[in-house]
Amino acid sequence: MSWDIASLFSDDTEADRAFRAEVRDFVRDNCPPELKRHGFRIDPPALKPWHRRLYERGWAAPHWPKEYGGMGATLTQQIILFEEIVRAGAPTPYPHGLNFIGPIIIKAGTEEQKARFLPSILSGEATWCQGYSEAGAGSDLASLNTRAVLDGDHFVVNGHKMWTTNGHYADWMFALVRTDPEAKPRHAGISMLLIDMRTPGITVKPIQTLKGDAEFAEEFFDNVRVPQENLLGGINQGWRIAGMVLGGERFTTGHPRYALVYLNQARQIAKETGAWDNPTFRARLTELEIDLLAFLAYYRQAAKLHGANAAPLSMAPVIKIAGGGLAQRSSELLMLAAGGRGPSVEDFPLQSGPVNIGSELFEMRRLSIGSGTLEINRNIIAKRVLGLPDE
Amino acid sequence: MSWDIASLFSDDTEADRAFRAEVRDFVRDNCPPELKRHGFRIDPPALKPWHRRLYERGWAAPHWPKEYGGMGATLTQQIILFEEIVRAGAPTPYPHGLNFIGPIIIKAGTEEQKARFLPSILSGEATWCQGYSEAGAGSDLASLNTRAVLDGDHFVVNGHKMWTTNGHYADWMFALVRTDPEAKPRHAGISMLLIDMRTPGITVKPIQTLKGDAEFAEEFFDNVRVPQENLLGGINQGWRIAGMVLGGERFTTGHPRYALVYLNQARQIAKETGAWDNPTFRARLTELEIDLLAFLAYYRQAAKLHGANAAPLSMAPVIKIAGGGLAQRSSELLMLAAGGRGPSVEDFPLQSGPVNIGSELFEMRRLSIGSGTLEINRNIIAKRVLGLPDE
Amino acid sequence: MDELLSEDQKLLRESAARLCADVGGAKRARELRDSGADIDTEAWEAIREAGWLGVLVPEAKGGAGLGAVELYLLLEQVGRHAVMVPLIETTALAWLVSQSKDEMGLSALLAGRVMVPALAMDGWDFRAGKGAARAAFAASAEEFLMFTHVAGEPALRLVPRDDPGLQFSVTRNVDGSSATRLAYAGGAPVLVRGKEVDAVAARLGDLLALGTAIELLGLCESALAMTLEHLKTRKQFGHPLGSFQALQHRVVDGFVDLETNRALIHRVCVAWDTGTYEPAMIAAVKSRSARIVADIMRTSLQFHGAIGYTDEHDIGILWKHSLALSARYGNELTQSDRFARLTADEE
Amino acid sequence: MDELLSEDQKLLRESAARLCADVGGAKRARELRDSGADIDTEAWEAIREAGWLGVLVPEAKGGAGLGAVELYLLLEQVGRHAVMVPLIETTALAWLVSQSKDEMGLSALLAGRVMVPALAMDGWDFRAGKGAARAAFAASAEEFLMFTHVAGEPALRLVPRDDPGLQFSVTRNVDGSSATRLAYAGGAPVLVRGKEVDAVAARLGDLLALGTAIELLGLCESALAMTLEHLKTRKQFGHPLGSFQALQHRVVDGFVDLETNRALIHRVCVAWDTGTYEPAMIAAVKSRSARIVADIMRTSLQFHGAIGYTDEHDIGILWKHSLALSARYGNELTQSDRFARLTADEE
Repeated sequence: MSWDIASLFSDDTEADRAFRAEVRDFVRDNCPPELKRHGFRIDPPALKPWHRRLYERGWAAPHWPKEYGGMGATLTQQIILFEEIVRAGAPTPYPHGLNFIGPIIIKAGTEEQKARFLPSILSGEATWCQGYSEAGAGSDLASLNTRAVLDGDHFVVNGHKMWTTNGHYADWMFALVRTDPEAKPRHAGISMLLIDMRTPGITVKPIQTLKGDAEFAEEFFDNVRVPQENLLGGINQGWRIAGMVLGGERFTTGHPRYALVYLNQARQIAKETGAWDNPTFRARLTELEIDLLAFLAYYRQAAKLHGANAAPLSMAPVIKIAGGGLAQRSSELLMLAAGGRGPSVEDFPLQSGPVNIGSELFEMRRLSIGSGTLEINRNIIAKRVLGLPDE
Repeated sequence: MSWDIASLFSDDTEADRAFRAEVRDFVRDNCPPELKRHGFRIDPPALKPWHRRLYERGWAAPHWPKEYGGMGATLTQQIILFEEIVRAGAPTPYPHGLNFIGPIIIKAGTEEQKARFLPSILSGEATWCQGYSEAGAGSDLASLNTRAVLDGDHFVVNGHKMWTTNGHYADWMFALVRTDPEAKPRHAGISMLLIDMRTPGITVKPIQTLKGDAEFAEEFFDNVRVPQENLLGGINQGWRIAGMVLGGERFTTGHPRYALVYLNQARQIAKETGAWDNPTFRARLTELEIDLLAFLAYYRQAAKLHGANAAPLSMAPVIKIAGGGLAQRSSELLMLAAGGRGPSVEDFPLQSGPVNIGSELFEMRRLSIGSGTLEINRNIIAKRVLGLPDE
Repeated sequence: MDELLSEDQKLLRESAARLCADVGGAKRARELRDSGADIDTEAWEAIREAGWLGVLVPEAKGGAGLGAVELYLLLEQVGRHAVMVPLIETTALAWLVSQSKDEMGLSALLAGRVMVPALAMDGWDFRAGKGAARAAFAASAEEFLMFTHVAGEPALRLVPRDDPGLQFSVTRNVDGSSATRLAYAGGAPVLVRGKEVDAVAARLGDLLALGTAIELLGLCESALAMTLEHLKTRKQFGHPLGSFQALQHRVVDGFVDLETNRALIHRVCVAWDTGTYEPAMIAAVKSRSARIVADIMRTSLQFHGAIGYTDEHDIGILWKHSLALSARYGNELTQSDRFARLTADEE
Repeated sequence: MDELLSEDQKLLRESAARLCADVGGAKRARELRDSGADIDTEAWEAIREAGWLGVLVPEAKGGAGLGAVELYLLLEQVGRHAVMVPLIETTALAWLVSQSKDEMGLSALLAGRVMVPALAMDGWDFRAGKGAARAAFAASAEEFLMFTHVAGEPALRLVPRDDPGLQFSVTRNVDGSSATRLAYAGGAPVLVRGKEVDAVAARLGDLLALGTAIELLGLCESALAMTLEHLKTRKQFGHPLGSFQALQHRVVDGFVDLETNRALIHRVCVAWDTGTYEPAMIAAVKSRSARIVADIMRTSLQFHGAIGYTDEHDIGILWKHSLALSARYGNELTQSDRFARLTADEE
């Protein structure tokens, strides 16, 4: 890998470069070798020691304010940190605690809630999951049916959550629940509860994914009693609260890392299988690399704009649509480049480390269905950015 | 041009081969050389001598029954005739008289109408145009506004027709007009009139197309008096009558001739410009040729099924979607293959004859907007073939 | 399409559909994958009993004396119901050996013995591999057809699984099928030898690629039907998913690709039967089948949403099976390049 | 994007937008095409007066001393309003000569004299042509910059239009622009000579390709705006066209391509200004710009329906102009191949 497409667009300052070198050394010396592997999903328990090392170094929550134990880092620093972890093939901590609920608690939580929840999120001691989706409420989240009824000083929760990443490993769930069934519009009757997953009445069932591992779970709630002090941000405020993290805290999830890794791997594989001399392969590789270059430029520009609080409404959906498509198409090219070996369950050994082509291909399907499908993101741009009419 | 993709799928019988040879010789000896040029639009007057030769040979209307002067040919014979004319770079007669209104008159006309109109359609003496579209009624034809009111033994026509191919050359127009403005559904109030274009009150204005020639015209009708005997097929029967030619008489318009010609030309051009060694060019050429092979197979199968009156509902839209897209993408590849010379207004000289790349590219846009847009054809398949629900 | 088939052919298709619906299906394919078997022995037994294995073998030699069109009608259903059986391998080999003088192995093949051809790595070609080759169904195969050399001459050999000269270790694909590298140095019986081998091997490779493309065709039909069903029943924002026009048009594009591909496949089978086929046609068929199944699966998975990301849903195992079939006997890249070379028309 | 620009840059863009809206527009481009001129002399005069021609020339040498980002802001508006002027040719040449010692031709360039570079046939490269080259704006050019050899050494020359050694006949493009083959055998003044020529010529070719891509960016914005307007106003089956989801999603894909391309172009301009650009970036920019303008025009034309097929409608002249710009200084194929070669990383 002597040609590095990302380097075409590196615009690090002197300070950035120093920080990058520092991170690189740290990752090299501190990440357990068995975790260093591109694109390999690691279950939360196995990830804990590495999270702990980052925490001890003060880098677990680069985007949190310093008063809560964060780095208070600039977005550029956050991206550098992320990039160097990814470049080494090391995993990043799961975002549900650090990136999703953590920032919400910081913004909307009571002092008690902050004191109670933030430290264990930061240190990685507590594993969190996000209880939003339901069987009948995927893209159309506002139609969720899990009910919470106040009974004395407890909410009684009944219902069924699904597609919960790490639901079967989680100590805590931040859940959107319906507290006013009559509210119009429907999302005005939703609250956010922080639920201890060991509360009686919760049944958790892992869901096996295409990749063959249990990344998700579903949870059944049968008269689960949640103390009133675990309500976050006031009754029927759940929708507003959840919207707080749709911006920059999720920024790194749109990073073009997948396409970067896959296209590099596709080059290596193609040279081994002979696909390198195939015009169709070369044509697709070239087109994807050119698109990646454009996306890299967009992503870095978006990061700067976000850092200046000037990101346009279209930014998140554009990243989702362009970046997701790029990653998926790149993983498909991996499969093609490998020829008859593509569908094998075995790893394809490469100089940059082994790659399990099937797993990567399967994993990438997530990008166009999770956190707003491709279609939903297109609708947002059509209606809210381009002003096209409803029917 | 030693490799001929179409030959891969020739399944001529002995008799077919003999007929093919006969047609080939005839076209070679009888078509005026100045008309022999792939993809070059020729105005109706210039085409008349060639139409006349075909008429004299008995081949002007292969699909008409013999009793009306047609060949009564099988669909295979029709396709062979068409293919050999196209292969020589010769033009085919315009379809508006022979393929569109002729068969309708045969099916729905009175004996007087047959005797009056068919002979001059057959000989090419009379040029016809189709007066369907209006400024506000393109894809949504049933919303047409041109009115015809019976006044004694004449209809008085007022309105405005548009996008009329050869409107400014036509002797006659077959027009859809509104005779019952109150009818529900709207298409139940439409009749078909045969209108002499020299009737007072008609103003014709040519419309310049992207290609730079006036292929279309618009017509303004100001109290135009049309004798009652020029009503075809009964009052308010226009919609039903018009539907009679949506099948096989239009079959040749879906023939993969454009893609066949363009991909062959693209090969020749690419070898001259060096694009032949460009992986992206080769990848696109290969993909298009493979798609063309599939479309050729579909088209021939469809022809057989149509000949056996067993064509499925999806046939016409599939031909339109697959064939139109193929022709457009092939014309785009011509432009790319020619590099810096692509956008020139001058012809690109080739062994198989000169090609005007811009004109071909522009001309192909018609395929996805005329006689039902691409979107309309997709809707037909979605709802009527696949049974997907309305909103 | 129906009108292009004879009454006998229609009956054959119906019975094939019934048989495959009985023994196959996505659920069964998933069970099989989890069990570690690469052949569904029950289905294989039913297929043998139905007499499909000799479809291309002359009646005088114990076969059905039918052609590629009939083989197409069978394989389409095998693909549609994701039946995990070496049908194309067996019928193609039986066809091959039925044409040789001594018909070595024919009766065993017709009796359902699993004998699979080992083709060059990643290609369609028997010759390109430097001693190494790849075979499907290697976990269950009892014999392998291998391209070797004898005294400088090419020779096709039937190599028993336990031949000490055979080196291989079975590897698995994501759908549970096997795709295994083999190398051979030994003296197993020679089936064909000399110049003839090249021609025979090329036709055999073509037939295998064609048959695999037909399985993909059936698989596409299945995926499209599953997706249409989902779009008609699943609701979002108060409307059935299938009422959204953007989704409709993408399914329509898949349908159009499928219909044109069906015509192509049918036409190439006719060409095979009439002795007018050309290798470029096969390259086109296999390349295009692999391309459109990828497009259709992309659409199908997308429209299934989260449920399509679970191992439990049938669309996933179809996808995985499509990946294995697409890569087998030359994937999209290999076959499109082969098409380009066969039609390059260089001066 | 705005936040990435300085106040000065924003002002510059606003004034560029005003000027181009005044002098340009699709209707004006069509008139010009019909008149047979390939340069809009009125617009050219306004641009000269506004001081744009020296945008890349140091202040000390009579220019504005600005950079590629400012050039981008100007050219985007030129493309958006389809202004037919040799702005990138003139600014690029002025930049080139302002770096040479004797600054030959600089004052003439800044005064609006039309001097255009003749690049190798169909490529971006000055060197590949065997004496033959192609130049834009040849119908109006007063001088041509040509790549020649002097005593075995490469030499860039400024060749006056009436030089008897110059062979050419002007040919027209579909948008009325000219693209003319030239060959030269004569002794016109040498601008740069020796080894340096290769480096200079490569950078000049890159700048021309970049500038033309920027014009395409502006043209895409225009086509998309025109299409959105049409979708919002035109009704079909009782609904505005733009309410149909299948149409919405296709326009969105065009918008996404455009936004990412804008970022790429901006970023490459920054790289040019900071001396960190690499030729592969330019190849990517030009190839991708040509590709996405083709996609966006396909959508735009389709959604305009029959009216978009007339010469009278503005979308048509935009399309034709996009074809000429896409082919100029290396089309999609040429530039994507160049990108592939520059990044091939062969052992």
